Amino acid sequence: MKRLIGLIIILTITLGVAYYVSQNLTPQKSLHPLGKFYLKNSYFGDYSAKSPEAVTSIVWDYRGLDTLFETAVFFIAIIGSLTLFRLSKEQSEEAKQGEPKRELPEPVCAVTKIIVAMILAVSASIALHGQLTPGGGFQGGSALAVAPLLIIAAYSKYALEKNGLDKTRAIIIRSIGLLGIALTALTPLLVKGYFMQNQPIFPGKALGAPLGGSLVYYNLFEYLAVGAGFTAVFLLLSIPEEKFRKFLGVKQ
Amino acid sequence: MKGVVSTALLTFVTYIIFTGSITPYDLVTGAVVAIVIGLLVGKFLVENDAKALNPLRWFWSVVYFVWYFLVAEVKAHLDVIGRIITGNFEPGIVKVPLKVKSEYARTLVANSITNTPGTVVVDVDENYLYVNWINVTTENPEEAKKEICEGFEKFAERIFE
Amino acid sequence: MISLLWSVTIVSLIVTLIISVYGIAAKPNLVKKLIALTIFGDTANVLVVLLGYRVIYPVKPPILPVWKESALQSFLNTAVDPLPQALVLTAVVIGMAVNILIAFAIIQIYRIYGTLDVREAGRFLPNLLRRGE
Amino acid sequence: MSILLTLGAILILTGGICDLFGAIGLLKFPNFYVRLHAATVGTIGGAAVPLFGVTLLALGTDIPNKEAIAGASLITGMIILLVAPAGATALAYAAHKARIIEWKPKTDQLKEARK
Repeated sequence: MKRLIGLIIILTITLGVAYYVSQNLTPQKSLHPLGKFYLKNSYFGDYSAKSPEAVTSIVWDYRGLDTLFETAVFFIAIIGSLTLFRLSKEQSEEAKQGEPKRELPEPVCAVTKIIVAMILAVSASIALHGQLTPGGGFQGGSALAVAPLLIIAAYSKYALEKNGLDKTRAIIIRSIGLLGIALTALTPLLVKGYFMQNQPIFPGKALGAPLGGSLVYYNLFEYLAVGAGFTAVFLLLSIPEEKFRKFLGVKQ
Repeated sequence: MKGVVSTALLTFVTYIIFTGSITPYDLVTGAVVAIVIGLLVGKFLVENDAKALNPLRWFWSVVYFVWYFLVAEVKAHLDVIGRIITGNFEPGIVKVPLKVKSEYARTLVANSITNTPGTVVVDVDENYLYVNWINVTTENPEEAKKEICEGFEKFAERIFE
Repeated sequence: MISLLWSVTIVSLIVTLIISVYGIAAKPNLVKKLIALTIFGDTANVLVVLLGYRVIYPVKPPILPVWKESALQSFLNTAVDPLPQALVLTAVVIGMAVNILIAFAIIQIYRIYGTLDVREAGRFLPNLLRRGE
Repeated sequence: MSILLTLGAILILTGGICDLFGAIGLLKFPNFYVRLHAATVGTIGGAAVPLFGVTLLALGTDIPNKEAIAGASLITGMIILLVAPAGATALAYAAHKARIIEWKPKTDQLKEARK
């Protein structure tokens, strides 16, 4: 009852303030001029990214430097997490010791196998159509990271490591993705463009669909980088707690 | 190289349906993605390519899908909704013998049982499914099988065995 | 009526912001602080997306439906502002990166010191640091 | 055209009704194992069927990019159809293995087999 009183007070204050505010508040009906510029120019016009999706064209073209530094922040955060959980060489070898086993019943494991293939396809579709539909590199990469998570849940992390996807490889794939982003950003300098320039250096249209110039490459590399980064984090988090306590020398 | 073609086909179909358009761009990227995924995970998914690509099996799975949704699901839903209203149930876990041997066939039977409300598979071992049943009418495994998964196993045999 | 609903949306978002700031400041448990922080970040993002919304009917996403010059005018009349969405996309990624880092730090604090309560940690942490451990 | 629209709308309505009964069942049933059945009504009848309904409904209208909406909801429905039983089985298996749920079943042949 005591908690309900607080809730009721908050609700009445909220509704009262909202009613008071609503008397001289007009909901916004028009576009801001800057938004209008982006909507007009993302596909047509002189300053064009040749992408029908205005949000992706802003993220990777008009405000590309913001996004480049955002990716850098994400990269540094993951490196920081890995540093917090760092292990010596012998310890990381010991963390890999263990047998992949099927703890869950048979149907769960069989379904996991099929779902992993389907999720990989769906995530690739999200990432590669970032310039046409909602979605893009980050969203696709997040969907990609679900696949290793499912395998960890159904078969344990040792199954992933036995088949060649361990933490080091994940970091390598992640670095390849970041390197790809950097190379795509630097390519225009070779043909006397400026840094992160999009049109007319990259082809705007190919195979019957608008590519958005460099957007499709950025999306592809961001997809790899984000997916592999999340995979590294999940692999670290799935080290058994007893092993980690032993490495740290903590007794509890 | 086993399993690559059929996994790539599954991936390609998923990709194209999810994308919802068939411009050349979609077809090319879909094919590349499908081949990469097929090479990566194909060997874990499919044991026998000829079996997986047999059109007769695909025909039976479509028939099964339609039958399952129009008959089995509707019956089970009405039954459980009736039990929710009346509050008349007697839960228990019964043993159901299983004839089919291959992994996917057993998975299909188990998933079909779980997907119909009123029955949930709790565990699977070599010869038996252990089914949590909302209204236990019989404790004899053979009779329980007749009531729970009469139709499923026949189709599973035709599709996967 | 529509302006009442609009102002209820905005005011309730601001109230959520205030409550989550209270949660960050007042809850002693580190995990609860993290949860309050994520609520704070998400609410701020929704507020920013709301800045670009248009209260008209029909309202459409900022994606050009047909790739023809003739479709541009109706697109401009119905589409929402894409700029806040793009900025929020950046903010979401950065917020998530920060959350990952904080979550890892919390896990490590729990493993080493065996507590998540900042009051308890505050009692023995200075001593530990003074001894140079 | 309008046949698809009507059929889709009917499927979505069915989903709403199934969700309602599933929620009532979750409140009314006494323990975890019985509630699991009510949850199945919510996932299959209340999530997969309306998604198939959205597929038909999107194909029946003339909005731009209708194939993308239809395809995405169809694939999501299929994934739910595959994942929901796996999740239910995993939950039931874990609950039975941990033996934390008190219930009085009519018969528990798994417990006898695991002895």
